[in-house]
Amino acid sequence: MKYSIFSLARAALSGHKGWTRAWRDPAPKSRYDVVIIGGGGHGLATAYFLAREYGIRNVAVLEKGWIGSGNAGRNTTIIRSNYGLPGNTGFYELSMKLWERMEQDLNYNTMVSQRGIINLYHSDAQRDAFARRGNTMRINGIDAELLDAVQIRKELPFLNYDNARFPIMGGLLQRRAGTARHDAVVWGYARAANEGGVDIIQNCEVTGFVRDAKGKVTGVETSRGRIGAGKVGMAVAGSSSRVAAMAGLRLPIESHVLQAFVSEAIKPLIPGVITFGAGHFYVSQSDKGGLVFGGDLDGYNSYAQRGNMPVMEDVCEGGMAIMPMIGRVRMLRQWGGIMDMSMDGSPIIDKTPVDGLYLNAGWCYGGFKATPASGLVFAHLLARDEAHPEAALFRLDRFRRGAMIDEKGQGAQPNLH
Amino acid sequence: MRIACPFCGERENGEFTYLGDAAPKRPNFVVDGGESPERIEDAFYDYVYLRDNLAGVMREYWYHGGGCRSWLVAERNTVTHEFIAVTAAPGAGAASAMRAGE
Amino acid sequence: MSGYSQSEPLARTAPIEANVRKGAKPASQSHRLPGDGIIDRRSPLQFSFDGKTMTGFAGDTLASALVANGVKLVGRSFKYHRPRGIVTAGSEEPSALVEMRTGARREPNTRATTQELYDGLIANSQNRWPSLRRDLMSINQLFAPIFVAGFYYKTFMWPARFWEAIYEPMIRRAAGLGKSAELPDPDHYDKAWAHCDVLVVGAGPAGLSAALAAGRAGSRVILVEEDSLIGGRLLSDGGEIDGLDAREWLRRATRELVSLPNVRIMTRTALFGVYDGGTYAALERVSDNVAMPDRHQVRQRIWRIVARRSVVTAGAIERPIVFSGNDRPGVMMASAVRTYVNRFAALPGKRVALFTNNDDGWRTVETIERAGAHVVAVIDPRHEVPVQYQRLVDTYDLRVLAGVVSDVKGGVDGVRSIVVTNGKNGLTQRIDTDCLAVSGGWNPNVGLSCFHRGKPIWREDIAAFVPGNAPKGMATAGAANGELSLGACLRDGHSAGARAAAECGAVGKPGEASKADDEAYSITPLWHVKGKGKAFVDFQHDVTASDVTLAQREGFESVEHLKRYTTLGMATDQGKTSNINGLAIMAEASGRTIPETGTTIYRPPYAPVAIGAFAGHHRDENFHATRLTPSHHWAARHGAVFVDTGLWKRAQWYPRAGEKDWLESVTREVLAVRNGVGFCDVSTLGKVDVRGADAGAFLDRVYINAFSSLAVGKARYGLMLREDGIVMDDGTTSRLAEDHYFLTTTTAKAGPVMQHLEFCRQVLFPELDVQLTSATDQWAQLSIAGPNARKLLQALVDPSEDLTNEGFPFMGVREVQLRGGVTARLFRISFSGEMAFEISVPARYGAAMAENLMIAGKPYGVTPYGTEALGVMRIEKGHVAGPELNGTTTADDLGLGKMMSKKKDFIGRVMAGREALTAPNRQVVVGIKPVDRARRLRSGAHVIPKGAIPGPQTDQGYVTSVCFSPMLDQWIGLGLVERGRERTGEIVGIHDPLRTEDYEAEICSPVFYDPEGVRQRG
Amino acid sequence: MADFSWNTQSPLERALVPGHHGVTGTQVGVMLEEVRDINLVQVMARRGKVVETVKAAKKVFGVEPPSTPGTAAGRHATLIWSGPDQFIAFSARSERDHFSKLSDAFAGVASLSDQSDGRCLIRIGGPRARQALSKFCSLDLDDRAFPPGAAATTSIDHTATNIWRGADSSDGHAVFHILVFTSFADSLWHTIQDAALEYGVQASLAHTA
Ligand SMILES: Cc1cc2nc3c(=O)[nH]c(=O)nc-3n(C[C@H](O)[C@H](O)[C@H](O)COP(=O)(O)OP(=O)(O)OC[C@H]3O[C@@H](n4cnc5c(N)ncnc54)[C@H](O)[C@@H]3O)c2cc1C
Ligand SMILES: NC(=O)c1ccc[n+]([C@@H]2O[C@H](COP(=O)([O-])OP(=O)(O)OC[C@H]3O[C@@H](n4cnc5c(N)ncnc54)[C@H](O)[C@@H]3O)[C@@H](O)[C@H]2O)c1
Ligand SMILES: Cc1cc2nc3c(=O)[nH]c(=O)nc-3n(C[C@H](O)[C@H](O)[C@H](O)COP(=O)(O)O)c2cc1C
Ligand SMILES: [Zn+2]
Repeated sequence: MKYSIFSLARAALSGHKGWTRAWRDPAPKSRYDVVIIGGGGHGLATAYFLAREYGIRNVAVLEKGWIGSGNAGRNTTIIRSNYGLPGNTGFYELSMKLWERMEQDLNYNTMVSQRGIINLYHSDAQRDAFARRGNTMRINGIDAELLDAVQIRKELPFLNYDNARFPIMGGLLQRRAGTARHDAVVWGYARAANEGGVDIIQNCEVTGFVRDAKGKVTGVETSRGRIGAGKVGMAVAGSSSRVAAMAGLRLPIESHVLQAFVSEAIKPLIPGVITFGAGHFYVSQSDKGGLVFGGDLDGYNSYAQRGNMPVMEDVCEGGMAIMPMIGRVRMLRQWGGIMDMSMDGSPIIDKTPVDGLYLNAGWCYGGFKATPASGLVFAHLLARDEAHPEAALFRLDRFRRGAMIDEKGQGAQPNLH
Repeated sequence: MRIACPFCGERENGEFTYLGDAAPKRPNFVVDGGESPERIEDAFYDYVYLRDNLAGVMREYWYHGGGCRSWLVAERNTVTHEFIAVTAAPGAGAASAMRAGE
Repeated sequence: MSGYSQSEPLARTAPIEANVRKGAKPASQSHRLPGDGIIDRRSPLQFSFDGKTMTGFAGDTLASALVANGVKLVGRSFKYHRPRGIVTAGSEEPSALVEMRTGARREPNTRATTQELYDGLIANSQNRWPSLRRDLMSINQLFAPIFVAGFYYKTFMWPARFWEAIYEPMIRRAAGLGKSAELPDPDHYDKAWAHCDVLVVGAGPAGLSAALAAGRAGSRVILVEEDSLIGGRLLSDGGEIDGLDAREWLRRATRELVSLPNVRIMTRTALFGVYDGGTYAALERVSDNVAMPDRHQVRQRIWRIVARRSVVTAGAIERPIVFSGNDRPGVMMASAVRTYVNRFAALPGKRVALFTNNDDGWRTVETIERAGAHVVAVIDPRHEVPVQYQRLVDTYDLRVLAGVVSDVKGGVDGVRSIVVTNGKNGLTQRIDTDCLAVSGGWNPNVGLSCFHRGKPIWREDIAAFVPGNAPKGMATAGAANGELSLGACLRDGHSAGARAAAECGAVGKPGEASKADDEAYSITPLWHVKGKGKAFVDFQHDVTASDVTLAQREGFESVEHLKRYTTLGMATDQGKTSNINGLAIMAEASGRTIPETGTTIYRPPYAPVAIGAFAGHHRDENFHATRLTPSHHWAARHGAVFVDTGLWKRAQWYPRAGEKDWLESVTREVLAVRNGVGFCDVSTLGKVDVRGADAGAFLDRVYINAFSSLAVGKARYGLMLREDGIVMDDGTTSRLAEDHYFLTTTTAKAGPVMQHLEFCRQVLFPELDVQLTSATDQWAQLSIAGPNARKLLQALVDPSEDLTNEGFPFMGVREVQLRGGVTARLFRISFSGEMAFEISVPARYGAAMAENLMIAGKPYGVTPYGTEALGVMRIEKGHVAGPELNGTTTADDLGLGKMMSKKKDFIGRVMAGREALTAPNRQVVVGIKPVDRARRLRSGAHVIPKGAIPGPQTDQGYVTSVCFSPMLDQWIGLGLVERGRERTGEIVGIHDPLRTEDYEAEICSPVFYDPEGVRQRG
Repeated sequence: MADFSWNTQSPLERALVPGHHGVTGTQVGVMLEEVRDINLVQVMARRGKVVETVKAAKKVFGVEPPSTPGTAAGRHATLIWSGPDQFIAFSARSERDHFSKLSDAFAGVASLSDQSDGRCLIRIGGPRARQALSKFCSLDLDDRAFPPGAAATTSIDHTATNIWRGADSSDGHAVFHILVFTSFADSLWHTIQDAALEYGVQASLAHTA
């Protein structure tokens, strides 16, 4: 059913009785050409692109809970392509371009809102690092502006310029960045993949791999029985190590909890996305009016999907350091997601040493913005057995070779990325 | 989270910093020890990069930097955040210690 | 740092609360009862709501005062802007949200039901325009047929660019309820710690019993209660305990608790979070009950309570029933009706109808009738009057209808009548009423017990969820545990309190539980009365029963999908009154049971908490601590401009009168050093005492170069790698004695390096005898540089000290005596490239040292210089620093590869050898100077081949550090450039699109000045 | 030849304003003092030399250093636990002479590091001291958990400190000592004073005897 204001008006006349499922609820078939594990944004986008771009329609997405129940359902929805290292810049810009046409591609309003992101800087050294990054972006055809103290005041007059512990000196602005309605992205891809013939199977947890005599993966064991597969792609984000372990693989990944917070809904207060450069705080305002904000990882390995108090305090301290007008705004909800933090802070999209098993992992706290491009390049890899040109550096063996993509320069300590 | 430092007692986790899995052991590299550079690099690659990333009880390094400056080895459940035991690293304090892991 | 003087930030706001016009004649309290309530009639208070002045009494909440004044309409809903009134009397309130206070203290979405009244209170309704009564946005209701769940996702897609330009701003303006302040919050907050054995949450009968039992047993008890009074439902429903009237019992219990020194009672304190290891978080509303906090007092305080056990006795929340028109002002929870009448002596309606599916609702009858008002009908779908209430039917000549309320009629001012449908024959009748009291049953307050992802358990007999696997150390009791009778609550609380105390090792006697009747309770679940009209599940977010079934039809069957698709339970009340109804309707629609359908995840905070409270003291300039150097105040007196370096404040430069900009000052400072002598405080460098028999062997393993071979009395530059082969830090380390080294780190990395060294010592190499102590703060360290450095020093040291090249060679270190009897450590090391020393004295002498250097150097025009000049000189000398040590560079990238010893293992050695880290095309450190000498070079500009078109393929590196070099009289810089060392002399393009600059530059040696190092060797 | 004077400067030179701060009332809630002229030596046993270190300490100070968090009053110094197999010997600066032989006494058995200038000592007393402390110190300072003589290393404002409880004041109130890094002292003083303003603060300067 095509969605539009007209179909909506028509449906209203019949009391909205006519709407049907946005995606089917099929029983699993015994075999698929491609099985994707993980019904998050990446898994569903991969299935969508397999069907639409690569003509592979006998595809299943297996999700252990409800689709979007992982990080796709609990992130702070920031999309941007302000990366500085080769490998990242091109890939995230590809993603940005796909965001820009997502609603039309999917016939689903995912509320992509290019409200801009400003990364504040508070020292000359930070300004220089942003200048390097912004120039990289421009060289790669990505929009970027470096704002100085005067310009930043004009853009964000409400920040603390009087008595901030770390003075606000300027910011790196990407106007095309912004936010998108995260759940809608999941539902939009699910609906479009479903239309392309993909089976979306919820409450179906993968519990093991089926392998032939040569070790090739030929299917998966699930809570709903064995399902055969020509190829299996993993897109399980925070569960990457656990699923990989079922195939005997160890990954350069640790799982960490990242929290996010939302305030009560208030009338429009802040324009776009703002990140504090001398503390851990970033914020945007949702369409519903809540300030959606977050900060640093809790810092220790965790699969608990919930956070603790110190980081919440740290984040609010950051907020009150630069934006003391939010003091009386109340925090409404605090939650946590499990990040698959890679050893250099960048993703891995590659074949694995196990024949037939493909890996899409290591998204850290930044994989939401990657959703469309991740789906496209992973579909490419699954369909063609070779890396998409924009994902050519996201190799699993890069750590062995020393070819890390380390934007923050923190090295092999995931909780610092 | 509260961590029971074997020296200081139970403390707020803000006093500690986390390093990660205590299972990987630094390979013993002897100059001209006869091993191929490839193999040594493999061993270090394993040590520096690969992790079991357990969901469940894991042994891990914590540093009581906000307190007694001891490195600790904690057994903690990564699913419930519950600490099962916390002990001192072999070289915390002055007791004669063997090389770690030996 | 100013410390905070309270008067200063407070001055930011006008004295707004005084605006309530004292002269205007306030409305009379038309609905105030003569009865006894818990209000202080001797303390009348004036307040204003939407500009209208009214009065109430001390002890009122804003909501009870509004009820007393006959106000029904208090707000508008989120989506349809439907008129809304007061629904509850507690923190679960979904509808009566107001904007409190004004100006910088304006505070959106405050629940009128928890806001205590104070004299001069100003509140305004929100989410309406132009006025609450005539809200133009209520035309949204006309579009309600279209504005169903999920309509956004299906529309607003065309034309694409209209989303950001038109649709989204429109939606945003319509959404969002209240307006927050747009000025810095003038109030202060703090955070504190508390410790106890047993934490009791909620001071109703169950909580009081628990606290008494644990307190008597001798445990350290903290009892927190979010209300301003303790008592819980006793304050509203009364009853008889131990033969006493409930209020009398309350007084007795309170007296006993207060008499126990081991019990601490905290009112106005809501527990909002349960964290790991027995840490709980609570918010104390210290000053929200007054117009503004007293001087030196905070508005709110967050408590982190560390408790070995907790007993959650947070009560239960009464739930609504979903039927058409159930959101009209005047439709109120039955328990809230009783609270307003009994506790606040305020009458929500004079002709009250009661709609209940359970026995508890029936209590309302007596309350209303005794208050002198009238119950016009009791509608109970169960067809039978509960036996224990049979007598009421006769006493009050009650009209009891077996059926359901199927519609509510009325206007913005609330209910005028209800339509009752007979449960047997389906016939309807209309009953006039001004208040409909509703009870759909009780939901135990399971939230706190589920914050560790526990799942509540369904109990059929009370048709509600009760706590399941609560967090470790937590027990639940009373209504929160599904015990609904007073007697059971008292017993349950007592035994939970006693058990918790025993588990904490208390040996005292917990005494007896107080006794009360176990009133009968039965319920027949009724979730939804099907009918036409809009029947609301989530009042605040306007989620209707048909939204729930629509979501089901579209496949959003999981409760979590339901929540996200319809926003059910996502409002400021987090669905405290709506979630269970919503999931019950979903269960029915999808043919599952309620427990199969399950609840959504419960998350903290239990009730919303101000962001300011979480920050506490750590806001504005107190965000992080500040570190000061020993010469800080001296530098300030000499006019220094300071810069933040991590937590440190460092002198950046010392402007002099007449200098037009920083560059002029910095250039003067550099020239003063290069031509004479200057000094700079470098105390911020990390300093570590490394001692022990194996100190040398230890350093050999952490540095790439050798230190065991360093002679006593000598210093050496060292480079440290991370285990992944990337450079971590650098610095000079001196050997002061056979078993004593003095190691320095960069300012930025002092902490991480110390932690790393301790890791090496305690974990990797525990067999080595080495001890580490941070000495950073012990020493004031000053760098003295310039051709006259030695002359200056000569004047300062004891005449017996030999500072000649022979007596004190380059890289020499030793203790020296200063004139006046102070002993110092002197290091002959140079960062500036000049003949230079670093001198260390105990920190207390730091300021005196600076002053004495001025005195000793006067003949040579000594000049204090800051970090900026330091930076210029290091760039002129090609020394790498932070911008080059950026966490991705190897020793070889920095031109220091030769330092890597081949003779030993050291941290990072093996991984530094990986192919991509040793590839010939890596970006390495070079010098860069613009071809046009007048050009300013900027950091962050990129390097491309001369004449190339900028693009990913031609991007070959970037400029890392720049300065204006007074010696070369032009801007110069360091950069990381592909194959840079092979390209000396090559002209490249500098591409800086951010600053729209493109020009040419020459790649050169990074050492711009005195490449042979003649000057530093003196 | 010019004259050089070596006036010493406290890190609280500016922050400490003697006198009354905050709420004025009949009673001062918190007494806040900087204790100047202190002498501190960090003593860390060498590998395998714990017993010898204890012996040497006993010889010099007449008491064994505490082996768990706590303090021990010895000859010329109080020994304060500061970590496993290490302690701080704290005394008045006037006792410094007694320390000159320290390196001989511990030669080969412990590593010493002079920290007299590395830390600043702040003393907090008065009837509301605990309440003020509870705002920035996460320890349980209740009598049962932290009696006189107790000591701990803990972080305040994200920086490591040593805190110990001395003898109660003559009017029966607990007195807490906090050693903070010199460079943090100014900042921390403000934090402490701000925390105590609502109780009324008397700020003053003291010297070790
Ligand atoms: C608090 C927070 C804030 C964030 N903010 C941002 C942001 O602002 N911008 C941004 O770009 N990124 C952000 N992220 C990161 C982003 O959400 C993730 O990187 C991204 O969602 C990961 O991809 P995904 O959507 O496919 O993962 P998920 O949604 O986690 O999908 C993985 C799915 O796999 C399923 N699964 C796991 N194991 C199995 C199994 N054995 N069998 C079947 N199914 C299984 C899971 O249930 C899950 O649904 C944030 C993350 C968090 C937690
Ligand atoms: N028969 C019934 O249907 C029925 C139903 C519910 C309640 N009741 C009656 O209500 C009473 C229940 O007693 P109780 O003690 O279990 O509950 P209560 O409701 O009397 O007391 C709970 C207290 O906890 C406080 N509270 C809630 N959440 C809090 C938080 N997060 N932080 C701090 N305080 C919080 C509330 O303000 C309240 O004062 C009994 O008298 C019982 O008979 C009866
Ligand atoms: C952008 C964004 C906006 C949100 N807005 C709200 C909100 O207005 N109300 C609310 O209750 N939760 C809101 N949430 C939080 C969700 O309720 C939920 O907590 C989060 O998605 C994580 O899921 P979980 O709590 O079910 O694990 C929001 C989340 C995000 C990512
Ligand atoms: Zn410790």
